[in-house]
Amino acid sequence: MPYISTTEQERQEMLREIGVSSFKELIANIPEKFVMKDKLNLEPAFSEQQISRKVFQLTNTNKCTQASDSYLGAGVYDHFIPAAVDTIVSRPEFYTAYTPYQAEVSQGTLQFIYEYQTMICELTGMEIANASMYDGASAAAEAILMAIRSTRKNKALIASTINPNFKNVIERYTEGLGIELEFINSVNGVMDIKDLEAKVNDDIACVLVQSPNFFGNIEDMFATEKLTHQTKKGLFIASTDPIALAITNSPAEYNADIVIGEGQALGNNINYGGPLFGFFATKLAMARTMPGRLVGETLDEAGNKAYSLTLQAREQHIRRVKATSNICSNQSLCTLAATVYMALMGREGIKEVATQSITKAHYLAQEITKIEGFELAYPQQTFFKEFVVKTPIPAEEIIEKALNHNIYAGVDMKIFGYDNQLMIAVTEKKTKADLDRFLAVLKEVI
Amino acid sequence: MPYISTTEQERQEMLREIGVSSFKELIANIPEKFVMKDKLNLEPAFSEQQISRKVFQLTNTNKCTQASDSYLGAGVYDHFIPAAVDTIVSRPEFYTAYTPYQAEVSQGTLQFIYEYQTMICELTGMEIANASMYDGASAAAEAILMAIRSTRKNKALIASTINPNFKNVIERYTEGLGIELEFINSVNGVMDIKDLEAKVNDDIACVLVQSPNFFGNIEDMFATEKLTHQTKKGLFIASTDPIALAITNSPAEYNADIVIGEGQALGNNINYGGPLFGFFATKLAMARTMPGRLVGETLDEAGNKAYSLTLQAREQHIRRVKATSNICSNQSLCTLAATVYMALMGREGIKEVATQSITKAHYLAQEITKIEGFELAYPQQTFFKEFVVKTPIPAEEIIEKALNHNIYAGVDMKIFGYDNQLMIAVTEKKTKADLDRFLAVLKEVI
Amino acid sequence: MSTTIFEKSSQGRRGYNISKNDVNIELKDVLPANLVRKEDAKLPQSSELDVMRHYIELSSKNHFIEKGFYPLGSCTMKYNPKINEVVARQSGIANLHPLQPEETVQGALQIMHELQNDLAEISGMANVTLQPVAGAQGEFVGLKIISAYHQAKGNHHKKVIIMPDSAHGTNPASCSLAGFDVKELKSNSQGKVDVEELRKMVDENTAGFMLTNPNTLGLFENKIEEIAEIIHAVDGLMYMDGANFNALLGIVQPGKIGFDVMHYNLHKTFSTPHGGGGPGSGAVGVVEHLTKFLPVPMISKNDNGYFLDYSHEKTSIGKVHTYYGNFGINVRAYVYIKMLGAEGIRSVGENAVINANYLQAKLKDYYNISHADQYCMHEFVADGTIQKKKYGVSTLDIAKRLLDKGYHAPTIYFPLIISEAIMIEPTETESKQTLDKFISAMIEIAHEIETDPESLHHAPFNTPVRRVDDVRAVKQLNVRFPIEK
Amino acid sequence: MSTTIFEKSSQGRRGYNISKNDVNIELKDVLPANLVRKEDAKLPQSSELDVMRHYIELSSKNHFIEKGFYPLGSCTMKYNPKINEVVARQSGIANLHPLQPEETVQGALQIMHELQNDLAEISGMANVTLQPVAGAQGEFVGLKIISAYHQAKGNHHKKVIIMPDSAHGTNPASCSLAGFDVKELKSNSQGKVDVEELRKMVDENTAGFMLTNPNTLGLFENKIEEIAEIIHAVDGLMYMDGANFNALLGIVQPGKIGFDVMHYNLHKTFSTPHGGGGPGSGAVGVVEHLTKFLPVPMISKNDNGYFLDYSHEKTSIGKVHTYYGNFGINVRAYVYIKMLGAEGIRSVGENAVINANYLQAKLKDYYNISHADQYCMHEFVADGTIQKKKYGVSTLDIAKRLLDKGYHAPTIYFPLIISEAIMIEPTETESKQTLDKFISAMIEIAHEIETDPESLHHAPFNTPVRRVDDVRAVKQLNVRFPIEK
Ligand SMILES: Cc1ncc(COP(=O)(O)O)c(C=O)c1O
Ligand SMILES: Cc1ncc(COP(=O)(O)O)c(C=O)c1O
Repeated sequence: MPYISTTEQERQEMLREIGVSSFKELIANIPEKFVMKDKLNLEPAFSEQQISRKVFQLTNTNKCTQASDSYLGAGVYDHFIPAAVDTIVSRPEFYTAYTPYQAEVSQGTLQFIYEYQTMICELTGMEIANASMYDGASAAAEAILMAIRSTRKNKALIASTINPNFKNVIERYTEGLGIELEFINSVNGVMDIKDLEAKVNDDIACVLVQSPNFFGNIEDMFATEKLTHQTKKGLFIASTDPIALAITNSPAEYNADIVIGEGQALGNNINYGGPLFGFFATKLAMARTMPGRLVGETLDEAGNKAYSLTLQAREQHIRRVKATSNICSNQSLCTLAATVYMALMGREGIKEVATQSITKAHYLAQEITKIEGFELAYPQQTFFKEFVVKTPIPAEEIIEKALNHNIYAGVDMKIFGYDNQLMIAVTEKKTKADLDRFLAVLKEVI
Repeated sequence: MPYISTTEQERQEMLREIGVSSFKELIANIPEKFVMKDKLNLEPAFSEQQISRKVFQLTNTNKCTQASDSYLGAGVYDHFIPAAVDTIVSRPEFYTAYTPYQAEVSQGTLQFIYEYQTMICELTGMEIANASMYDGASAAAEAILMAIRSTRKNKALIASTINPNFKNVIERYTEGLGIELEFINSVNGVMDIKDLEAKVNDDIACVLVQSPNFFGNIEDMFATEKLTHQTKKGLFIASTDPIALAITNSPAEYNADIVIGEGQALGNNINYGGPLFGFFATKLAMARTMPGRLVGETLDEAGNKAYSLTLQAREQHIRRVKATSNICSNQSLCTLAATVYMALMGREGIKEVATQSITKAHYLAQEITKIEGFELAYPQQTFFKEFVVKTPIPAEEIIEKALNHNIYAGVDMKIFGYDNQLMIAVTEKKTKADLDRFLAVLKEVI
Repeated sequence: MSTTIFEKSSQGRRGYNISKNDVNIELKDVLPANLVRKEDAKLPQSSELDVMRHYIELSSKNHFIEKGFYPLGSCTMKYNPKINEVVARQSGIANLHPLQPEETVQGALQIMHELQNDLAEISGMANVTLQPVAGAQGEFVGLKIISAYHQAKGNHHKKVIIMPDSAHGTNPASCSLAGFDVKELKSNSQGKVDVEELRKMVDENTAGFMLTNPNTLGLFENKIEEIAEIIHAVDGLMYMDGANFNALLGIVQPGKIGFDVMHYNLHKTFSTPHGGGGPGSGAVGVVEHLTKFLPVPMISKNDNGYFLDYSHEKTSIGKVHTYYGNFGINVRAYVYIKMLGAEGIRSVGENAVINANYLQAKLKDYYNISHADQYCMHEFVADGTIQKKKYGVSTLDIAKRLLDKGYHAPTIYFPLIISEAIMIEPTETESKQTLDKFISAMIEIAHEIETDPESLHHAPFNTPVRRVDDVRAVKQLNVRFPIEK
Repeated sequence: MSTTIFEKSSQGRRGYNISKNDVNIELKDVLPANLVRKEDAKLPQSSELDVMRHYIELSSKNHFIEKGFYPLGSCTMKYNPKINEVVARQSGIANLHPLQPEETVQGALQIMHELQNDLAEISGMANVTLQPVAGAQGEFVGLKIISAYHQAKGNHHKKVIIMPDSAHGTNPASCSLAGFDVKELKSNSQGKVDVEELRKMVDENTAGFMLTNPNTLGLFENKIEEIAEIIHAVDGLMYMDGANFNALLGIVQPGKIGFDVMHYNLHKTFSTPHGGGGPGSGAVGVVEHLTKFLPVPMISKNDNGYFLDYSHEKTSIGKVHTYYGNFGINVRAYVYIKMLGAEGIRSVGENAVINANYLQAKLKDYYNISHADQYCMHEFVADGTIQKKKYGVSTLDIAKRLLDKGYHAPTIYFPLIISEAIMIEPTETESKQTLDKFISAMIEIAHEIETDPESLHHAPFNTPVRRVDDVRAVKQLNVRFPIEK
């Protein structure tokens, strides 16, 4: 049998040492009728070659984004990943290790998490960041739960311009806990500040706003902060894009209390939507109400610097029903990719990625609107790397036709309730030639 | 600049410490007119993304054998390579190390070479194997040179049934050294033993025979041995396929003196024909006349087992003009792949690979001959995994038409001087369904 | 300790090589000054070589499966076949966007569909969702399904989940998150569910029973039929925490022995790597009548091929992930199951159990094992009570000493019901030779404790760092490097 | 020392999982009994996990570029960019058969064609063959071309290649293999070619002059014009050993300063990995009039695309490789050159030279450097003569002590003309920080020698094994593990 090290002879020896004559005796304790009589109904075992071949053939029928020109985003972005990232991430030293509970033989994992936490603090301007959440959506949900916990209030205001999938997950995580969610209307593709002003009051635990929001538009975080912090204890939760943070206001500048977001854009493949990972940062004063793992620097018995998991008393394995979250395994290896990515990009590189993304997105937007029938859905707004256009024919048709040119034209906003709208994401990977070709195809297909 | 660690500021600091004010001063010694004035005429620098994309696009125009069904062989074979092989070979610990001259920090490389040498000894039945040659062809040439050296005779007999590319390389390596090569005729796809008998005499340094030979046929190595060793000092050099060795006579059984061959089939990709690697084994008594590197077991200062390069006095860096070869860098990493492959396959697995290759090849051969117009070129012979068929139309046409079905039908023997002949290689990777589909296509295209 | 990447930074050094911007637009024309970040994020500046050296150096400080034995109970640290990685890293898997038109991702959907079915078959469940990304999220989804079931019937009072006191911490925590109250049931003297106590505890408010089986002592809950009857009698549902499913592979199907919902830890049972703490995958299986509550989308198939199926959206508990869960991880489990087939799957279960019993048999003379009178399943819980009492050497000391001998420590101090617990799970991928060496190491430590107990308090001695002070880590909280410029 | 994979073998264990044979043919029916092997090759029997653990453990005992500085003179141990590896391991590169129809391998041929051209441009040569797989084979090809040139003119007496006494061992060895006699020229007091002595040595039998430039002392042979004149005057050809070409990148084109033939070490200058001793690539460039002698096939382009060009077969020296050389390695060099472009290439040359001079400047007060009065190029040769004389500490001792400090040793005892030679080449990929630390380590060692010379004889102390007895390795030759069953 593949991957079973024991040989038949060793198996017999072991049974003998255990003192039984057959495997059956070992499970005599299991009621007879529950022990399977028949073989499982599975396909016959594949050899290594057969399964490689099968998946190779299956995925050859996938038209992957590497072989095409993709403008799909909606929270999952195709930024360039240097080859060095995968070289590190695919080391068995990292990917076959468990959670670093035994610090003395886990310094590799612990130190990279400490570095990751530091980098997230730098990007967000926050004082403390955890080791990761499952994805941006669950990070958003956990941020709200944390706000509820620490303010002891049970209402959350949420901008309706956040990623609709985040909204779904937030609802899942908060329902049945006596938590009230209220959504702030949107106007012109951004949150309606007036509506926020109307809804904000001392009962709220928090206001959650995403910027750049789902449509790619940058929200007025300064105004939001003011309104939020005018309430008694209300916390301001910012959901954001880590790449955008390189050049746009840091959440520290607008005094957010908790900052979360989807981290995939930092060095992780798009992987058909998963694994993703959520980053989660806040102020030091709130450390003890945070969900998720944390790594801290400390000393070893010899007085040398060392790292270990810390503030574990918040966590499920110690706090159980009263834990700050049920999270145990998180998305550690994804944060390793992010850490290596940020280390490679560095201070300048990440700004370059952000700058190219925004300027290329604007070039495309500007040129698209020159095509008869296309216009920006939210021309008043400043957007980052993603934007919505109104289309002269149903977006679905454009998408279908562009596909014949091996282009994924973008997200059909119909699935989110907007007819004749296409949402287009542009990263630094696009060349002007790509964009011009896309423009030509758009002209052709309408 | 990519891959240059020094920043501009550090560069200036360093120039200052050296005591010059500019780089130019450092090369003042180079005649002015030889220092380039103009920039090199190269394409503008590619970013990492641009070059990945370019090569991805170029190689997408390659129809690789993974995406097709290939029957090409002729010395380079597509056996299955377990994923674990590449996982090891792509560790920087192995591939970014230099030749293990500093034994104390090269035990990883040294030990795997020692293990490789042992495995090659096991496969060939020989007593000593070197760390590798460039490829099977140069190994063959070096074997002849070694025979010449150790017998102090200067004539080599060579079966004309060897790989024609080996023949070319042997000629390159022996010309201008006063060495005479004589070729033994072939008959029915194997060496003509009678011709060998006629040509063999006390003047010869060696007889070199390949089995399975270029056409895939197994030669009579026992008879060859007898005739060779009847001469005074004449050495018997066997060139062979390492996979075939798993189930066919070991060279020890037929008392070869030197055994060489192409090792690629052991866990290495076909890589458009390179890197390949030559294995080289012989009897202990001849160790000091061997070319190539050798690793030996020894002790360290603390009395623990350790490995180091040994018998270096044979080599170019010590012996210079009188070295047993000019080889310095060899194909070390390829032998690592081979070592891991052999470790995974083990005693049973390698026999299974060989058995499946020979039986599947025979199934195909048997069925092909049932197609009108096809017949085996050498029906009298026992072949291993490769065989030649006579074709009813030019092989070139068959190859071209099969390609439309995404099949590489085999090698057109015309390039080696045989019209209307196709040489077909079959490995264990083929399924009966593959072979049947190939047969159907063959029927269709003629 | 290695210096941090921040300390290795040098102003102006570059580790990236990205294309020049070839569109003619200035940042200032598209990003108004008030939106521009005031001060750079001070990420380190390193060359690619710096970065590679740094993280490779860090990697050398980890224990990992391919370095040595990892007998971490409850975690099933089995070997992760290399082919899984190769297949999952292919561009056709790694570079698919979740919103690509379905006709362009048929291969991906087929893989998910087949995996759903295979997991269902292996567990005897009717249907499976691949959306939860970890065991704990699987629990959450399972509990949401239980909740949805009761809500659908209007049984709003069913708010209590019962679980044994040996339950894993995520179980109660997930209950809280899902809005349930938890009642803990004391295990009986055999380490199992006390059926009579359970009977007393159950009432009309009981929403369900959450059980790990084999339980966290590594023992099969053989009264499972009775237990299920008790729970089902009050219309409660039976939840199985499948963290220990490795023991049952091909031997027992949870769906056939009374469980209604279960989660799988694909990163335990189905060989996907742990990644130093994720990403894993916590798929959830349910019996037929709960299928309609599964998260959207499911992966289904019709005449046009595979598709993301939202048809049960109205009854579904909704989504717990931005997209479809950890697809990249699920692919690895898919490859693994396909390579094993029915016989391979069964063989995993059997050998996992044999390996554990072999260790138990060989260690019971040296360490107390409360339930050594029973055969265990895939793991067992020894403890350090004797060593603690006689020599003052704790389980923590024993664990740390094992690190010195090249082993990862077993899971310690869990389950909470065994004091000084040492929970050992060998998995089926380890050979007898490895087990024998581990046995010797454990015996050696037992002897060391008798001869020099004091030194054990200072173990480990040969690890990259010495014993780490985690109290200080809490008291002098330092969770980020202070970057100066 | 790790036990060998053979000692870990267990009868019947399997590390492979290959498909079942599905053709209905028995081995005995296709392989007559007399051809069947009598006794199995006793390869080890291991699980995949065993194999992974074993070779990963071995890997941890190596020094390698991404672990630390590798100042190995003459070897140009620069960083190997990761993108090279990723690109070269793609299926479209790795899974091409050399006899596929040309129309199916246009991409591969284009890569080779462009690389030929780029190497020619960088070196100022007219044409390049990629066929030789290592530097030494490049020398052999170059020498064969020189031979072919003379043969073609009927100058059969031209049998002598002259080279400096500082030449690398492969140079004379390759001459022997190519049928030339070697005359060694003593270097002058500046470590360079003694032009007057050369003039005397040259005669009508001189086939050519083989020179490493910068030479193996790291010094540019500035009399190159005169040298070339002398050699060309007798119709000899100028061969450049390009092992040190890194120093000249973008600065000097060998083809423009009098050289007629040169080989490149792509595994040195062009960042392809050394692989623990290969595979490398030893491409050869020639000036226009020697093009017709290059090995077949060349890669050419016509209206139909790229093709394997055998058109000069009659004049060609023929083939030295079974197929087209180390294609997989050449792809890596291709990627590297494309990423650098003209400015990057020049920058490599400049920074390699600056790094070397910086080290020389900082070390010359501590170690003797015979030619420290000159600026070096990419490397320089220090020596341990002072330490040897004063304290009895040899260069070998110094080298071994460096291993303790986390560095690979420099190249030692080469070139032969410097006693106790310590040849140091930093390459451009190392940062000032790394160089500064190395300088400190060298200075530390100089101090250690003064204070405790004896201990140096026993270095290294912290490496995976202690100083290895290579005399014993020769005397008690053990080159294979004795497998018993
Ligand atoms: C019994 C048990 N249940 C649940 C979990 C939680 O799984 P995860 O870490 O994937 O969330 C674990 C993990 O250790 C476990 O052992
Ligand atoms: C100066 C010089 N020439 C030639 C060679 C031989 O190159 P290879 O090892 O690639 O055969 C070397 C390698 O060390 C060298 O340093």
